[in-house]
Amino acid sequence: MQRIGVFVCHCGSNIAATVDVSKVAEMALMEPGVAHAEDYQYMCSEAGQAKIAAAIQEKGLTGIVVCSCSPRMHEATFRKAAERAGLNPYMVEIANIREHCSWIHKDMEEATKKAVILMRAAVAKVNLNTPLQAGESRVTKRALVIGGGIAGIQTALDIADAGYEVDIVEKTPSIGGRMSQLDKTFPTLDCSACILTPKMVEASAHEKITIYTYSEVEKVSGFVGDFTVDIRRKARSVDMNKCTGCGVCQEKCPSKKAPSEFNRGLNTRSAIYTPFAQAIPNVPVIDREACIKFRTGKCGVCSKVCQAGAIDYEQKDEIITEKYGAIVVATGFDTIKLDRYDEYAYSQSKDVITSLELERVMNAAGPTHGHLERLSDGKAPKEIVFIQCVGSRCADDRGKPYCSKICCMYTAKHAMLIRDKYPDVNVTVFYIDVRTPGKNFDEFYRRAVEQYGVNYIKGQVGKVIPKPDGKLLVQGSDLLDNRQILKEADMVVLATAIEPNPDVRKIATMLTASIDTNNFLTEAHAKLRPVESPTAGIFLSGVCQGPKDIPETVAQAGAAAVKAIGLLAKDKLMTNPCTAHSDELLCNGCSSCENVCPYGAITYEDKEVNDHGIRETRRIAVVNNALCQGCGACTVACPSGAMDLQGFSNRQIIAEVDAICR
Amino acid sequence: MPLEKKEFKPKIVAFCCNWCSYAGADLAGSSRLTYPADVKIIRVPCSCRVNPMFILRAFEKGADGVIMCGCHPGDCHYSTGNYYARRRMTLLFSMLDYIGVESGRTRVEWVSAAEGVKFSETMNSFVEKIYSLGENVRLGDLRCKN
Amino acid sequence: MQELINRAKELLADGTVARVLGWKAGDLPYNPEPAYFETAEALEDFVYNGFCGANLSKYMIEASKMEGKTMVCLKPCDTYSFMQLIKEHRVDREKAYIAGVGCKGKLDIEKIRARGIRGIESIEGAELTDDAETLKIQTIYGEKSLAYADGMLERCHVCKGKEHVIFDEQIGESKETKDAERFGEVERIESLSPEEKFSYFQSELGKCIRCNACRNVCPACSCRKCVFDSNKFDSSQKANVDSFEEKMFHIIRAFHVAGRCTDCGECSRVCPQGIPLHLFNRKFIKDIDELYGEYQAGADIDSKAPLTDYTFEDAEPSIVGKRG
Amino acid sequence: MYKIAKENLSALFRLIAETYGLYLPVKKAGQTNFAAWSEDAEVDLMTLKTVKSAKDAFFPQSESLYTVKKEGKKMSVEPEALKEQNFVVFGMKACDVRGLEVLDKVFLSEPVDTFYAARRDHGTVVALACHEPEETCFCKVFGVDAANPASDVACFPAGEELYWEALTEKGEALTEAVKSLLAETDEADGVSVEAEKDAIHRMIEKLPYMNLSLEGWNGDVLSEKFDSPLWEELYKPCLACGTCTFVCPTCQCYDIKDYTAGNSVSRYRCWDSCMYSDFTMMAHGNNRTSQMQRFRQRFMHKLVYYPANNDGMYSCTGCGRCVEKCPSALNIVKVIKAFQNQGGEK
Repeated sequence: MQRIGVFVCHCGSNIAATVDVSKVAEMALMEPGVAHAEDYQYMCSEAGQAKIAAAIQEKGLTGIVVCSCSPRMHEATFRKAAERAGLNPYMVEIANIREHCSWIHKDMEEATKKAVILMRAAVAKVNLNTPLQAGESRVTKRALVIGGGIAGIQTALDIADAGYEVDIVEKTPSIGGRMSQLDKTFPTLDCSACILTPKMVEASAHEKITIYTYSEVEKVSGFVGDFTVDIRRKARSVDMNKCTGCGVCQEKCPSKKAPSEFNRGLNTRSAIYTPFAQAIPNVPVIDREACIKFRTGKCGVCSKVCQAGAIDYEQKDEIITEKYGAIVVATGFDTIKLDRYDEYAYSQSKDVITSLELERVMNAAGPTHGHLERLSDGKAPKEIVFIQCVGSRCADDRGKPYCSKICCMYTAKHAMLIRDKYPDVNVTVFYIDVRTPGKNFDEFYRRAVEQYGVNYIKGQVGKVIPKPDGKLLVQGSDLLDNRQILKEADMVVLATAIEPNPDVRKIATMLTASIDTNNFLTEAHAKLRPVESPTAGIFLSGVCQGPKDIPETVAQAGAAAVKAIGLLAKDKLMTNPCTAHSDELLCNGCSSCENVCPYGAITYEDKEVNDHGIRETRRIAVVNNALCQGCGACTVACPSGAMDLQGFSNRQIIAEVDAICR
Repeated sequence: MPLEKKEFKPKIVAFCCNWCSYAGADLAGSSRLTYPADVKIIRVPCSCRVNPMFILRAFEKGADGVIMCGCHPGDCHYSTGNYYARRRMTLLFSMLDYIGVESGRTRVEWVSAAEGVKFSETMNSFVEKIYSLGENVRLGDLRCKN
Repeated sequence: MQELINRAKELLADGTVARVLGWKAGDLPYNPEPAYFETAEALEDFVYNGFCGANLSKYMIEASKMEGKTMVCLKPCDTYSFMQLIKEHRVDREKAYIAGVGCKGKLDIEKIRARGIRGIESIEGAELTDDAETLKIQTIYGEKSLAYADGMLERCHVCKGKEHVIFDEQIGESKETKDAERFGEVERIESLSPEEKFSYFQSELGKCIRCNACRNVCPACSCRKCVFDSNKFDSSQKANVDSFEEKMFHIIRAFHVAGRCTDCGECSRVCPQGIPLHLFNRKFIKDIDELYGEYQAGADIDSKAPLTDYTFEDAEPSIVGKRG
Repeated sequence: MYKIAKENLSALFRLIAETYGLYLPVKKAGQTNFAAWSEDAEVDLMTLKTVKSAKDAFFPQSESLYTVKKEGKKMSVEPEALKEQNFVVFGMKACDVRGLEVLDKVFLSEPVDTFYAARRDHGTVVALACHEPEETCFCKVFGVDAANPASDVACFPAGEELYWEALTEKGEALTEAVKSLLAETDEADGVSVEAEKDAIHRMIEKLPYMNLSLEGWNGDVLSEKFDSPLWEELYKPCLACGTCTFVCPTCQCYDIKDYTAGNSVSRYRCWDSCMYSDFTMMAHGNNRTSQMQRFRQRFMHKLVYYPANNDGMYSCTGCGRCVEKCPSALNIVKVIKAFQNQGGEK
């Protein structure tokens, strides 16, 4: 029989205001096995923990129940406290009477009744707890960064600088990401390429960093400290070792009709291409869909002109398998598709463009070589309208419910740059709110309005109508003056909402990292663990976690790196002892459990057993405790109940059910 | 003289996976999103830990409704647990329906750690459903009724 | 039958098998029992007729532990069970010499008794070789007759087909017996109101005496120790104090064999109280077929069982309420 | 002796039920078993053998013994009340009546099983002669007369009448209670009853198991039978289900279990079966580890141990339920015959 102590926390008034805590303690004494019960203001405080320790030692407690906040908050605290007092940490159970009780109920009697039941369930469970010992697992001292944008590059550099090997896997032919597509950056108006390129070079030159471009993560197995990852290196058709990056192949390539991804499809590129001049690696790839050689078998110009003999049409995808201790996701974002925003005439007029497209238009290496011109007729615009929140802060399911965060600032940047370079162009911005919470942000915005005379109108645009003369009629409303506005424009720029890179869903599934309804990766704690995924060993860098601008992304990238470094610095990890185990006398050896185990933790052995005097060799499931993560899928697949989960055993859960239904 | 009717207070067991739904319930709590106290949560590592026997056990011992919450399909912390749970529960619920147990007494809902609102809404609607169904008389051991 | 005996003798004689697992003639016209034969002389008692309904595949779990091979007589439907047992590593294929025996439908003595036929002295027409469509039954109260099909086990009316899915050799001819829809009765129940469903199962399960015949005969229930016999779940065993206990037992039993049950129908055949237990298993089979694609347990060796498999697009449990 | 027209039986049942509890064969979902009578119950006196024997009425499959209740830290024990209401079991057959004699020797000898004793005290058995014995019957082998059940009241169906003869005081009392529905009989009636009995006896002679010999089965042959290699052969088809024991009128083993119902725990007993692997399981394990041993136990008990302890009375009544219900077509007859044949060969 256990000797159980029950400790009821007031949590100041958080619990005590709605739950009669002394009543809970009093009722606890009625429960079988309970030898001690008390309540205290803050159980998690030093003094509270000391009370627990004292009771464990004085009353010889074999298990404790703390009725307090969620176990996700303080289970670890109380386990450690118990351990210091000489009790096995797994003899601690938490009854969550705050988040699941006091905070959501108002009626004291009702809340107290519920708290008593939650306490009973925890007591019933701890009655069946057994001391568990955590095992150890090794840490592979190498990190994987998925995504080679500024977030991934920064994370990789920081980890590498700490002395650990890092691999970057980038889907496109070059690292650089979205930032490489930007012209200038707010609020300083630095040239984006000028500050990014040195980072790219540094990463590629770093002895601890290996970059896999044109590659994708294919499969992930294992767990924190010991992931095994398959990386698919897509066939580049160019030998990376031989290519000198001279660029002749691109020049001579007869197929030049493929839309340029880098320029957002605003112009075309050759079939053999590097996405942009500063690409790293500076090795082209052949787009096999566009290549004449691959489509028809004839051509082969690039091969002929390549003096290095680097062109290899036979190249095949290659799978590399590598082990990692930590994985950082830095998959970034894209702009949303605008097919559900027909009112802005994006698909009808070439002169309606997204802000990211405008970045390319304004960039010297872009489709217009940096000249601001209408894409329809090449004429210089005189009237430009910016529309904010296209798809952001959207109430219906056409767009996104969240604020994309960066649009207000880059629109101010665009407006300012245009007014600066082309003072004769009128710029009007339609906005819902202008949001500028950041260092020097509001000053920046005010400069756009006050110094550059950008016309900001609070109101939404209902429709953009392309007129026969090539002009665009913008129908909007001015909410401050409460009037309808009809405005003729030469160009309309849409501040299109951003969304996580669509590939992130696939990657999250492989990593078993959770994802929210908007496809942003979920952090382990919104405030306290913002760069960690709830899945151990997975860290989040950049916009994959939520909308961010460059400085925030870089800051988070560094934070993710620190968390990864903290993990890689360990030689061993304590494993979760709440793993499955099989009762060899009950096991049928039927393989049901093996078939549902996501970790390959179950194998079978022919084992000699002594079943109440019957000695025979039986096929029996054996769980590898280092691999088992304790999900429990096997315990339900097992018909005989041979498989059980430590810490969440069948009898423990049933005891909780019984206590609740009593 | 009309018989005084005892107020029906249902017993509702909610199995919540540790990674998503339990955290979703925590978020509902910290956001002060209320739902009836009739719901009592049991924390399990994953929805795939929920054995149909637990659900029948709850009914046996007097539960009026049992709900299981897990991570959204595709988001399972253990990658595949909720897929198995989904099949198991679909079949179990179908069987309960087949033997004449009201299908509203059982429910599965996927609630992420970020969906405190959904957790609260789900519990409110489930409890409402159980109130409308009344006491569970078709499953349950009579010895537990008194 | 003689062909089978001759073959058995040959295999025993040439040492291919150490024993034969078949049926031994009973002391009544309808009660042959499963039996092992180790010698040619013993085979004199061998019988194979319409009353050999027992599915011998489960006996192979024990026979797999014996020295040498066992020639086991399996009817077409029994071979599914055997295949499933191989898949679950419960029998050793190498220890079995499978004689796929022909089948023209097996008889159910309870069906014959239900016709009021009692005091049976002899039955003609139950031999496998008989082409007779009619059973002639001599009783101490006079001669009775019955169409063969009317005396058949329920499962034979919805026969999966007369192909052996696994065998070493096939002996004897079969005859198609399927004349009803496999899911007809399940569909009928599904169409009832919840009250009617409940009262139907309440009255059927109310007869259950928790004797465990269904479980112990079931080739899918091959657990060394059933959860209902162990303390792992604190689940009730034997007792039927409250009607809930039977429901719990039969639902969980059906759930544990869901996706593994081949629908061999042994549970219903052996139930002393005549409970149509196959209706539980068949409901799961129907649901699996409809929701996850057609699946026949025991039809092959390498398919993934429906409950250890999934797709992203699987139906949500809420489909149960929606189907109405 | 009295008589009642068969068509008046429902009136009789109604009348009995006014003062007695009444159990009789009732058909539910196609199967006939002893159950409490009610106005809408489908009474079935045509089925010769109920699936389960009538022992349920005196020794229910499950019964609560006491309940422990807990309030706060206080515990209280509430014993289950003993049967106090008089009841009638109508329609038992001679074999089941013999079954009660077997149970009596177990439960009514010291230490007396008070639950069983209370039921026996308050129960009145109205037995029916077996109108049409079946091929699975072999009660005569055990000296049971299917035509003359030894009960409180014996009934003989003949033609449209049911003849009623009280054999004990309890039977007299019941007769008194229902006299309003009974008619006096005359000599002609006596003739028809005798004719019915003769007919039954004639049919019994035709049954296939009539020549079954119990020679060699007694308490003196314990080790000879126990050590016989035949058991190794006989048990093999056994599935270890408990069907034979649960339908048997004499199997009397039970298990005692606890049921936790929230704030109380009830201790109850339920039939157990020697066929089960956890039968007589103790802390150290089980004293019968193989199915062969369990199988042997059942027949040794029926045919050797029980008679050795009970003046030669076998604890089989020849009802034949195990013959009908065994999923593997095993039964006590096959066991007896196997030993008989072996004896012959020797």
